[in-house]
Amino acid sequence: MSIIPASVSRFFHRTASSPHFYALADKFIPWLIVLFLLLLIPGLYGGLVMAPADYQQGDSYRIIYIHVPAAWMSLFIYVLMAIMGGIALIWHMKLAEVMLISSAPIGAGFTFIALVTGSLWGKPMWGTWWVWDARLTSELILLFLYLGISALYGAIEDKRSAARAVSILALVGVVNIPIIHYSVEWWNTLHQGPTVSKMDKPSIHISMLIPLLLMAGAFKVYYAIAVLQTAKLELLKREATAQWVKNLLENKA
Amino acid sequence: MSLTQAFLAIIRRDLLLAFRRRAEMANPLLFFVMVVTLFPLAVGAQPNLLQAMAPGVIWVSALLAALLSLDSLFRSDFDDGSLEQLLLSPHSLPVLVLGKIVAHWLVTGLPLLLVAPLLALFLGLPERAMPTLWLTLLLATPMLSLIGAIGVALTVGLRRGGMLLSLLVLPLYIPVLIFASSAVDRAASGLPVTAQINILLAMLLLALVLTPLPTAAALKMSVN
Amino acid sequence: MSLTQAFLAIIRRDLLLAFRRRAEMANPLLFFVMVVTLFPLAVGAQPNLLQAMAPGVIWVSALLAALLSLDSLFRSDFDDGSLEQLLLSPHSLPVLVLGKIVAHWLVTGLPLLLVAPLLALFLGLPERAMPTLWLTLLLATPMLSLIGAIGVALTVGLRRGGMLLSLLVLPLYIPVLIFASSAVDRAASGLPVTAQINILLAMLLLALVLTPLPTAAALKMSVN
Amino acid sequence: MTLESFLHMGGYAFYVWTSYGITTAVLLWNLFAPIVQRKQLLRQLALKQKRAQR
Amino acid sequence: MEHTNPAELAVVDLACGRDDRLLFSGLSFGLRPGQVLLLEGSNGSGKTTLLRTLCGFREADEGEIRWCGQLLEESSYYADMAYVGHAEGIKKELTVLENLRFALALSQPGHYGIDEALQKVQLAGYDDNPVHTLSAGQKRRLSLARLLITHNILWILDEPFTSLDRQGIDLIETLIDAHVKQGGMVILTSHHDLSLHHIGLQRIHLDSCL
Amino acid sequence: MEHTNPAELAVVDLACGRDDRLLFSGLSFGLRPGQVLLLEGSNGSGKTTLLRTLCGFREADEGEIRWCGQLLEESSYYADMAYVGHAEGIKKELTVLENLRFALALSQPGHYGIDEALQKVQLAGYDDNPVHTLSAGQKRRLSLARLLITHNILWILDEPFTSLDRQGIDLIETLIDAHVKQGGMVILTSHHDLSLHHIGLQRIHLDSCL
Ligand code: HEM
Ligand SMILES: Nc1ncnc2c1ncn2[C@@H]1O[C@H](COP(=O)(O)OP(=O)(O)OP(=O)(O)O)[C@@H](O)[C@H]1O
Ligand SMILES: Nc1ncnc2c1ncn2[C@@H]1O[C@H](COP(=O)(O)OP(=O)(O)OP(=O)(O)O)[C@@H](O)[C@H]1O
Ligand SMILES: [Mg+2]
Ligand SMILES: [Mg+2]
Repeated sequence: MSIIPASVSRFFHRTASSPHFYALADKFIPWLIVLFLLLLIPGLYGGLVMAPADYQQGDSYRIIYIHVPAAWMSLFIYVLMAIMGGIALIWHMKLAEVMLISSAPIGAGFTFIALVTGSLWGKPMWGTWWVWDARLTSELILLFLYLGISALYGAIEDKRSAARAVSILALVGVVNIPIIHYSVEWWNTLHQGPTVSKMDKPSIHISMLIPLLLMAGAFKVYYAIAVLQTAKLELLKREATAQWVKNLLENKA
Repeated sequence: MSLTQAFLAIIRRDLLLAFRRRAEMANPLLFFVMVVTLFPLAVGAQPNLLQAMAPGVIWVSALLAALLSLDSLFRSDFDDGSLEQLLLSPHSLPVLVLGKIVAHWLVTGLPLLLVAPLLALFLGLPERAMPTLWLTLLLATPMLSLIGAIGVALTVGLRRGGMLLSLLVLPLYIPVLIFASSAVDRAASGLPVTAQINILLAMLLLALVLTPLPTAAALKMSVN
Repeated sequence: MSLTQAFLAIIRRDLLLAFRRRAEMANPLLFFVMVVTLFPLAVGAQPNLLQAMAPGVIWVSALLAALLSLDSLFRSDFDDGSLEQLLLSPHSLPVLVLGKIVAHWLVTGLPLLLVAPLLALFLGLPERAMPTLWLTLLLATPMLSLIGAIGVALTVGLRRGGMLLSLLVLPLYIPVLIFASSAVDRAASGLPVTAQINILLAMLLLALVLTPLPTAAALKMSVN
Repeated sequence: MTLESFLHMGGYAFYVWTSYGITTAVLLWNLFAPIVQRKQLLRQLALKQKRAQR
Repeated sequence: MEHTNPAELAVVDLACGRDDRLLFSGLSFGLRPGQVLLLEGSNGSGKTTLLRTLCGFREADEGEIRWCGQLLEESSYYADMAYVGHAEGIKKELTVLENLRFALALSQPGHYGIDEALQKVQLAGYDDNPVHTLSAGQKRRLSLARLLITHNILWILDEPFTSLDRQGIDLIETLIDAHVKQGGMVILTSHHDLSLHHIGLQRIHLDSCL
Repeated sequence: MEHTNPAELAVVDLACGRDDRLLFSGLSFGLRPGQVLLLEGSNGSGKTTLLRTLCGFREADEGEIRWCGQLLEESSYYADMAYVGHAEGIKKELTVLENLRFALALSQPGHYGIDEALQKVQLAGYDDNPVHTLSAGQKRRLSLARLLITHNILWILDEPFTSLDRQGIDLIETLIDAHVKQGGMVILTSHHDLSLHHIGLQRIHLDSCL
């Protein structure tokens, strides 16, 4: 603990206490929803209506507005989970454990979306639903990583041990992330190389780029909302007998 | 209650249990998908090769997935004493055991039927072979459960039964594998497959009648 | 006694145990041979196809054999309390764990090295690819044990860990599989493989240094 | 741009709208499943507490 | 229920062993309706082994077991007996009700309905609780409820008092008492002292059966 | 052996639970050389859980455990303690000698040599027998021999008397006695009555620690 200033540590301790977090989540969620809609609606309008059709791909490229943000999220959430796993292991922070395990189903959801939308995009573009190239296959493996984390957590009855186990697994599994990300550069594949994420000079038109970035933002906010909801459930499950839950129930009744 | 009612009650209970343990239930399916996925990674993205391998890969993977799912057939019943209660039932044990096998197949075999065509499509198996693939899976996966049940029943009392189980069961699976995969192979080349299908059907009927008896006997031995 | 002595004592003991349990020890090898032989049965006698599949088949089978042998790494120690005693030793746990992994590889990985070339020959892998096959197996099978150890350590406390273990470990095996089988593939076509071998070597060194730590942490969690 | 041509998506309607549909379904599920489950859990806990108080 | 010859368990000259070690031999006894048999003996003396032999799970090394004068397989034995062992044969994932319904499906209905039985073992109101939410003592009670809802004459109980508190022990003694009064028989093992002295109680000490 | 501060185990305000259930809380005690602590309590009261927490296998829910004034990981605790639990940590396939040699390799040599220790636990002459040919009581004795050949101050014993006959029990009491007289400490659980009254014996009843 000594490497962290006392004030920061106190803040974490307070936020990390379950009832405080539970109340805080309730407070934040409405604002997050507003922000989500502010990003989503212009994003969808810009992407589906305003942006011109691609000169090569026609309208099918509009799948990009969900495929790419979802694929990004699938990687981003896993990295976040690994970080939270590290925090949970080093500082024994319960809240990090809860956030980690709550992220798994959402990450799996985004991975699934990336796979399905990619497949649906691949049919008109490449003429096939699926090719066994490095990026596609490794994204499929990422789905298994997410499912493995959820399965391991479910299999261990003592939830404290389960959270430790999952933290270790999340940290170890993070080695696959660079493989997925760089697969297009390491192996020549059918899949698009980095077009958007080359930040210095994105090779995509600005009218297509802006909705894409809006959608990416919307998905991030969505993640925040969903993970808070799931974390609330997880906290309740883990601390069903705690005093603060009893108080909560009494206030409701 | 009557024997039929007991039979149905077992199926109903095991399906309910599978539903309550959803996460575990998905494992054989995931394993199947994962093993199939390993091959393209191992041979590289060579569509023609993958297409030629497809029937073999799908079938070997299905076989291994069935093999590894077998343990769950009697394990939890053995651990929590339900198996003892089953043996003490006045009803015919082979019939009750058949109930368990049917439920097991519904939970582990049937899902393979649903995803296998998808994976076959991804591997590039020609579409005209799909019905045959599906039919062979339909006929052969119950056989995998039926034959495997004997092996699990023999090893359920042992702690380190896993490997032993594979050694016992795999040789028994070989005939199924040969006929099923050759049927798919022929279908992919547009040849008739009636003979193979008929043989599989006959084998299935035989297995349905003959395997519950040794399984029941082996269970009795394991519970001692 | 010193840490080195403890490390060597663990290896010696596990080898002795493996020797006393000879029958069990042969299982992964048998499984490997059996899975490899399933393929010729499944795809029929098509020499060209078999030859093209050979690197993939050998590698996927080796991977599955390694996977299924993993359970024995900590299972018996967990059951009889030896694991607790290991955790209570004043010596560094990761080093002791590394000792166990080394012994496990000597018992389950090394035999694969001996039979794999033979099986590859049967499948028709060109002879010029043999040294590469052998080298990749030499570099990669220890990695399978090292990475797998994390998975077993996480699941050794669970009764129904088998399937879960595969789900956890297979994704982690993928990088190994990709580089190893592509090296063999290239060697079969007469291409240079230095890059792949170097990557495998680097991965092995990394795994040697990095995996014992999470394994030790996971074991502590499992013993609770 | 008419609504019809919008829905038609230049002939790619199936691919585009299936993508958006599945995405919506998954995202909604991940959002509402925990909410529903939490409501259920709270109800269960409240019942239990009431039973304990009796 | 449609028995013409009187229900009777007869054990003649039974010997059982584990591995090569003989646990007991020359064991003979008979049990008639209204009787209770209490097996005693130190740990590892073979009590559980004897009960499991009586259930037909193990074969005896020597001797025979008869039900109504017939060998077990030829008699209505399995329709007439019920066993509660160390493992309770209850599914943790199912609810109390689902577990009992399944037990009933494997057997014939007995004296009590499910509701009545739950009342009797003080589990009324827990119908829809999954079993894993029950305490160890409540689980034991549930496994005893099974005895009440199915048809049976002979109860074989291996340490039925484990994980039960004083009140639970009293409850079982009452149940055994009632069962025996209705013409049932009970064989049980226990390390506890029993307050069943008023009924026809036989005791067998296994340590002395060698 | 090269300890400057006096060996001492201090447990402060310890609380442990399983799942959501609290087993005990507010448990504090200290143990000094020459003392024995006997844990009592009914089945499931948390005795084993406490011992395993003391071994560092489980984390306590609250409170702390100190060895010579330091937290366990920072002290020489693991070099100074030894644990014999329900599972004995003995390999059935290895001989008595091989098992003890391995135990020695993981630790530091203690007061006795292997031969001497086998003599003490009455296993002399069994050196080359594979352990699976020993009886349960002999296995227990072997696991106790481990305590004698390795260096340790604190013994943590979970029901050391199980599967021992009267003579075996006396033997252990003698061993404990000797260990304590040499400045050792012992924590044990037992359902048996101990005849250790003459030494500094603390008792803690876990049922009352809630
Ligand atoms: C099932 C099939 C597919 C999968 C699993 C998949 C997966 C992914 C993943 C994981 C990323 C994120 C990469 C990263 O940020 O490192 C990505 C990005 C992307 N994908 Fe796909 N994809 C699939 C099909 C397609 C198709 C058919 C197209 C278009 C023809 C496409 C176009 C793109 C584009 C443009 C990006 C953004 C690249 C960048 O700038 O980072 N994808 N995809
Ligand atoms: N599965 C088994 N394999 C081999 N031996 C066994 C097995 N189970 C029990 N034994 C041995 O058989 C003997 C009798 O065991 P049994 O379980 O019948 O004793 P018990 O009288 O029920 O003891 P307890 O009072 O502990 O329940 C014991 O010595 C035990 O070691
Ligand atoms: N692995 C486990 N998972 C969950 N709960 C457990 C586990 N092991 C024990 N328990 C529970 O924890 C409680 C304490 O168990 P513990 O083993 O510490 O008791 P004990 O005092 O040693 O009992 P005994 O006298 O039977 O040895 C018991 O109620 C038990 O049901
Ligand atoms: Mg017993
Ligand atoms: Mg205990």
